[in-house]
Amino acid sequence: MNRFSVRLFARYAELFATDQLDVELPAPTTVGAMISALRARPGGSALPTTLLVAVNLRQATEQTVITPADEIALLPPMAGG
Amino acid sequence: MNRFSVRLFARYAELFATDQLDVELPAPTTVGAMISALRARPGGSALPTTLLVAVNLRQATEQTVITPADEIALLPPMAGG
Amino acid sequence: MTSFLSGQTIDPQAVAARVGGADHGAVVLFVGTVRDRHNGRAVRGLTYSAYEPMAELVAAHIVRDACSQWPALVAVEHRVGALAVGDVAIVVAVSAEHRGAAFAACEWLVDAIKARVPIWKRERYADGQEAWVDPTSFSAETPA
Amino acid sequence: MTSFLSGQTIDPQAVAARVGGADHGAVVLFVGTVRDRHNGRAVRGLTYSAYEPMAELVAAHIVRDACSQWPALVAVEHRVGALAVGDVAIVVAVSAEHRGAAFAACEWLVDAIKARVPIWKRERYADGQEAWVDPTSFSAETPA
Repeated sequence: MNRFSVRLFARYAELFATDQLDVELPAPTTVGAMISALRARPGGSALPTTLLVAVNLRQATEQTVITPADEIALLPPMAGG
Repeated sequence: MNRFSVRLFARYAELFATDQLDVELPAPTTVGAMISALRARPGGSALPTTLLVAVNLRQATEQTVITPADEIALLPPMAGG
Repeated sequence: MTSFLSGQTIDPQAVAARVGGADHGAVVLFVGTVRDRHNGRAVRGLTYSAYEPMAELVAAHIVRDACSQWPALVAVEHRVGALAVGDVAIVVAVSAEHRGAAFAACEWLVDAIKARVPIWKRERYADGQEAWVDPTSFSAETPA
Repeated sequence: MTSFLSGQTIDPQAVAARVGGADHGAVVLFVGTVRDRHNGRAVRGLTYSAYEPMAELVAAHIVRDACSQWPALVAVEHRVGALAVGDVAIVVAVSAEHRGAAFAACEWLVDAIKARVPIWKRERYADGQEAWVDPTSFSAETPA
């Protein structure tokens, strides 16, 4: 098992009461597996069914492969402007 | 016969070498009759086939009836902005 | 009402300051300036002339028309006189609750002003010639 | 390159000054400000937060994308931090040879920034409550 860090913002940071969450998963893994792990955490059941995830500042899909060196972020619906 | 004054602007003022032209016509008359009289004046043959005329600051048609008291203006194609 | 035609340099920010408000989240500002070329010819500057009382009346009608189509605040100014390249020719400022109305009204206003307000433009070219600009024709430009 | 996010008051004129030129006859400026109400609730202010490095990257991509679609110059700024009603949230300035491209690019840029840049907005209401704004939902606003 390896430690992945996930950055959290706005409403998601509130849900988990932190702006960064560590998740233990076998590496390499996928964004989809990471999301499943997050949903099982306290607060995670309130996440919406569709989630936006960025890997290394770029939008990822559930199939995107991630390693512990990647910068992973869970992004609430954008509300700029 | 009555004297009608026509204001001229931009290229039309150049055509007739004046910014105001007096035309003698029986009153009341129409914008169409006024235009015919203008076409017969020196410089008038260079006027385009379609002419924009304002009567009392509002766009008129060839059928608009005019009297010597009206402010009549011959407007080249607009080129603001 | 502030007049539409201005014989002095137009300050876009001053026009923009005439719109907006706490319930308006969007301001769209259009600034039209004198370009250094037109139809491939190098332009030095131009002179706008207007049938002034009619231009004010038509501009006021256009503004009223825009405000009946969109829930918006509108401010418009158009320069007359001699302008150099880069000088501001026209400013249209629109504010609205949301951006859709502000964009639509601003673009409509610019189009309507160009099409309907009795203003004429005489361009001065780098080669010393001059011509009245006729947007309805490709050939009506008569070198002076 | 000037950064997209700004922690200080944005001056729309300074953003507009970054576009234009002698061959550009049209500048379109969009200024988005904080409204005093949202979905019928009285708003006191709001706080923008961002995933900053990604916001800068996405904004730069959006600007490059706009400049490949339209022959235009573009400048964009977005505020982060605490804003009051009337404060400037976003400024998009576009210049082009002609107004059609400037209007189209400016409206496209505002839409793209709102949809794609990772920025979030927490509103403060007159009744003392607060909520994250979720443009994708009518019900996701959770009072604090």
